[in-house]
Amino acid sequence: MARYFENCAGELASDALSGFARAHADLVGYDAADGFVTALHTAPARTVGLLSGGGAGHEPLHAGYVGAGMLDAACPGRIFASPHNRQIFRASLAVARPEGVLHVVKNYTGDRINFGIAAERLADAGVACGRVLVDDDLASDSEEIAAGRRGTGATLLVEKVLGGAADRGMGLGGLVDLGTSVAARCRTLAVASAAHHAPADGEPAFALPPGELEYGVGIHGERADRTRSWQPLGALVEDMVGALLDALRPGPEEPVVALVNGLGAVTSLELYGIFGELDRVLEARRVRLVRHLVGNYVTALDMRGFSLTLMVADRVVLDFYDAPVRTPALSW
Amino acid sequence: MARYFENCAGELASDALSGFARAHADLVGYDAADGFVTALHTAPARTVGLLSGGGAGHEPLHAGYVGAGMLDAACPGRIFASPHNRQIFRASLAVARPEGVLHVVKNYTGDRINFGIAAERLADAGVACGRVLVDDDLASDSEEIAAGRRGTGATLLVEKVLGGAADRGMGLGGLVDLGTSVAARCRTLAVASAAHHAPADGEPAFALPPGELEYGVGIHGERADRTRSWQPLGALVEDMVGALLDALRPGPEEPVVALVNGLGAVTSLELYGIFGELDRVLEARRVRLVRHLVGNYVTALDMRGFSLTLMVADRVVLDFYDAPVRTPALSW
Amino acid sequence: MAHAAFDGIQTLAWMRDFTQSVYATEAELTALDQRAGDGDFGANLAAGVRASGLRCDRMEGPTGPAETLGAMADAFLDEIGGTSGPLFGLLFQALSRAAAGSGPDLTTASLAEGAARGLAAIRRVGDASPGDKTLVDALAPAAAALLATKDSPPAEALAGAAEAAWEGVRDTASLTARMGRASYLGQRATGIPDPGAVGVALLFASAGGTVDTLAHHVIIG
Amino acid sequence: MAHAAFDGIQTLAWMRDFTQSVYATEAELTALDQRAGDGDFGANLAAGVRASGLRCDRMEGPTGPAETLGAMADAFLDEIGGTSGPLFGLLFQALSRAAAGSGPDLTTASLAEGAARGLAAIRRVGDASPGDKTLVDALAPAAAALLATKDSPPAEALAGAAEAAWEGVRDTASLTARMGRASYLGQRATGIPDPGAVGVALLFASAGGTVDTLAHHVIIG
Ligand SMILES: Nc1ncnc2c1ncn2[C@@H]1O[C@H](COP(=O)(O)OP(=O)(O)O)[C@@H](O)[C@H]1O
Ligand SMILES: Nc1ncnc2c1ncn2[C@@H]1O[C@H](COP(=O)(O)OP(=O)(O)O)[C@@H](O)[C@H]1O
Ligand SMILES: [Mg+2]
Ligand SMILES: [Mg+2]
Ligand SMILES: [Mg+2]
Ligand SMILES: [Mg+2]
Repeated sequence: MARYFENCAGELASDALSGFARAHADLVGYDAADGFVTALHTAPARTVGLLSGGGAGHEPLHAGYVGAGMLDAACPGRIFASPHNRQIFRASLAVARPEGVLHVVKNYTGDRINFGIAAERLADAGVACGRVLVDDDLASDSEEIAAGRRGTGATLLVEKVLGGAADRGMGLGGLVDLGTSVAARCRTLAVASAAHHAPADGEPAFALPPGELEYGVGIHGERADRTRSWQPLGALVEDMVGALLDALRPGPEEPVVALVNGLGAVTSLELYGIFGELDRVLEARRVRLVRHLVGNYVTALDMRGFSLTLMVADRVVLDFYDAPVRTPALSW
Repeated sequence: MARYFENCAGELASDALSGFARAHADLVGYDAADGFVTALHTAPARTVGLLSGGGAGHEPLHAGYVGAGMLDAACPGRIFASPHNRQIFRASLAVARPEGVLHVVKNYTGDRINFGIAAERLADAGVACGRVLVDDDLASDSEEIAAGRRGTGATLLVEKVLGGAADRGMGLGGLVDLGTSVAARCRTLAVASAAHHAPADGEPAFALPPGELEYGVGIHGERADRTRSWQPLGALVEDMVGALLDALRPGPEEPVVALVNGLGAVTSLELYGIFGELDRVLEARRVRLVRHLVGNYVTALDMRGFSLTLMVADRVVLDFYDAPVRTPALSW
Repeated sequence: MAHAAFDGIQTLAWMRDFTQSVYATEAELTALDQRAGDGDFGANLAAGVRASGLRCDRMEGPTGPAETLGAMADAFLDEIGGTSGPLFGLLFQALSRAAAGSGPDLTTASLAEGAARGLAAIRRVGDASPGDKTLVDALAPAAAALLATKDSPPAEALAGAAEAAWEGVRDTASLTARMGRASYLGQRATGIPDPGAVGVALLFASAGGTVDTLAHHVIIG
Repeated sequence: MAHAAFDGIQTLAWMRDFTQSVYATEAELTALDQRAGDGDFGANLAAGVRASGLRCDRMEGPTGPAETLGAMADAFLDEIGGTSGPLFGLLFQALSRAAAGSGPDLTTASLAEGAARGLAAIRRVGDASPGDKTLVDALAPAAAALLATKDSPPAEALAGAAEAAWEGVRDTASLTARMGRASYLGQRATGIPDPGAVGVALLFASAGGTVDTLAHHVIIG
């Protein structure tokens, strides 16, 4: 058992958001009534507002990526629950530009419906609204899963690329096409050696027998479809990267961006060890790794696990990725 | 049980360091033979090299703070074990400047001895060497503890201030005095709701009864001297801040810098909730909070806890704190 | 006497009767969602009509059909959680738009247009087709019936739409859910009508000035 | 015949004899550290002399005392873990410095100076005072003895230093440790001589060309 540091269980996410807004008052504005944050500084060249959101518990996603060069607004829901369409609608109105607003949505039924309702309301209000759906999770890539692949780690890469493009004045149609094609060239795979603790009671969301790994977990405490026995890191990363490359098949000249992402309670030591293995495997397979991030970027509360995301880029995408960004969680 | 993602238990820290160096090859150089990292870019005005180090398991401390505006070198030991004097000696030789080298040392017997031996060797080699001892941990402030207060969260604040001062060309004596006076005006208090897992077997380093908090933990899995029952966050933070302010007694005009630090497995939601409470308490007590950091800065593997550090500054210290920095873990 | 169109008072009366129907059937709706979903449908719908009523009461001066339906839309969209609440909001929003576009009173033609547009929005958002065991199975036939009777007075046309909706509700009992929470139950929800569809039928049935319980239309067994 | 100073060969011989003494007593040293510490002192010291030997063997051309002692210093400082290894390294470093400063051969005066400087460095670093039950309790009297006999030939002075060191070792048995791992044992390590102090005594005792076991000097019971 591991009890959360909080005032009361229902207010963990909302207290966090207000603390976040106070901590980063130099970068973000906060609408307490409707529960969303907005960027204080954003490129005047933008013709489209960029907005994302989803359940809380994945910090720094999404509020951490609000700021110059990335999102104009983020709407977090309660823990692991979709934001309300009202939040999305109001935030969209707050950040819409002449060409409207773009929603970056992770592929979950609740998020699709709530962002969809907001989009209908925006249409009713005469505000143009586009959507980029992120569905990178390889573990949910199966004929049997009608809902399609889940959206996970790639979200922040897609948001970064779109932010760079929006800063150059790209229009709504262009951003939808760009985001959709970037999302299509991202895949993620996640493993865990222990579940997150449920905020309600501090108990692990599921139990794993010692020496077992959950291979293909989601970011809401969903178990994977399979359990594997523990492997030395090199072999584990080799398997994961092999599966990602089989799905993406980057050409020998195509630049690849990697995200080594902690799901919450895995140590920085492990993440850098994982990066070392990843780097080695990609080199051996002659994959052109051109950029990488190592850290906690898309979490699942305090799950003890990590995910690997690969994004196959091109020169244009890389250029947008490299563009300056200044947000609470990403800055260069 | 939560097994670490690694190749083998003994190599977690060294594999991580080599992965870290590959991941940040744009910022740091890596001496694999002697196990230290150095800054690739550093202000030409520096007349003194800044070096720190200590046991691994506290990432991003110390290697994450190597870079322009902060440390010139860091020497991590094995997990929770002091670095060898050879690492420190060689790293010191590598980064010494005309006025020599300054060691920032956390107050632990092993670190004091190993840095001390390196200092003797440096003296033998004709290289001037100064030391700033960081001993901010309020929980070990007791007549009975002859070794004195432990060094914890303040380390990175001291390193940041010294980095800013070194960049303006401050000499060795000045830096020793500055660092010593800054360290003297820092206090930290840490609590945990669950122990870290021992890398050797994945088992928790100690067991806490449900609903109990360890009040005053260290960063090596040392238990606190007391256990408390769980409190709502507001009351807990109020108590902790009260104790820190009693020890520091900042004047009404003195600027205070706060660090809300995750010890490893605590979520970002909680850290921002904690910051919100801290901000509220300081406001109520009319303390002038002028800067703050919220995140994982000085960890204890995957301990489920957090620490609060307050630093009483003045205009000069704040100016050095604000000076530009570009390291893997801190950048502005 | 049949009116050619609902004026503001008549539209308000329709909505008030819908509200009473929801209150009267809340427990039954909850029972349905307990067996096919997570048991909050009754509460969600009741919260929706309650919030709508408060908004209508707050409106000043004479209110036309578009304003009343718009207040319903905003309440369901802004204040109600769950899947169905905002979907009802989209329906009200489309009805309000259509009413606003066709003069001061609410014609059957604009009701038909609003229902069709609301259905389209709900399908875009929720991605449900007829036969997926959702409220679409009641709304689609109701919208079709309104279109077929768009030259009749609204009370008559709405009664026909209600008939078509109840027909759709009864069909959902034999279907296996593909969308929403009931889809996780597979065959286990077969035999139980979809609660969201019942809610839609209640809306159209409430224009006749009668407050029903469900027993007349669906067998909960 | 008493030499006024050790030449390179004699210094090497001293170090070789120290090495043999360490090998001969490794198990006994380990046994001491098992009872007062973590049981690795014998291994640490043995690793130190082994690494030193390899460094001495690799040196080319004629080697003077300063070079030999410098090689010992580097080996102990660079390659040996634990607390005592690098502390021995500091002693060798100070001896090497003193030797380098006093011409080609190693005089008793420079031995005395080196021991005093080594002691000072060890105390600066480890913060131990005499009576804390550490190797300081052997080194301090040895250094004092060398200073008192700095006009005698080195072999004679070193024998006197060894006597003083063994005296110090015997005293540590009755002390309670304040520094190092033994300090965590409190009274439980009382009666056991400090292993690091024994190591220091062995160093001075080895200049006489004899390889001892500990039984002659300390009672391990
Ligand atoms: N994708 C969908 N499209 C249309 N209607 C849906 C969809 N999913 C669920 N529904 C409707 O929502 C109703 C349940 O509503 P409610 O209980 O408020 O939502 P929740 O399932 O979130 O608790 C279902 O009976 C069904 O009619
Ligand atoms: N602070 C100190 N100053 C001087 N000598 C010390 C100190 N701490 C320990 N020692 C010496 O080190 C010896 C133990 O050495 P060793 O076993 O190599 O170290 P460790 O305790 O790290 O395992 C002790 O017997 C004592 O003589
Ligand atoms: Mg429900
Ligand atoms: Mg529900
Ligand atoms: Mg030992
Ligand atoms: Mg040891």
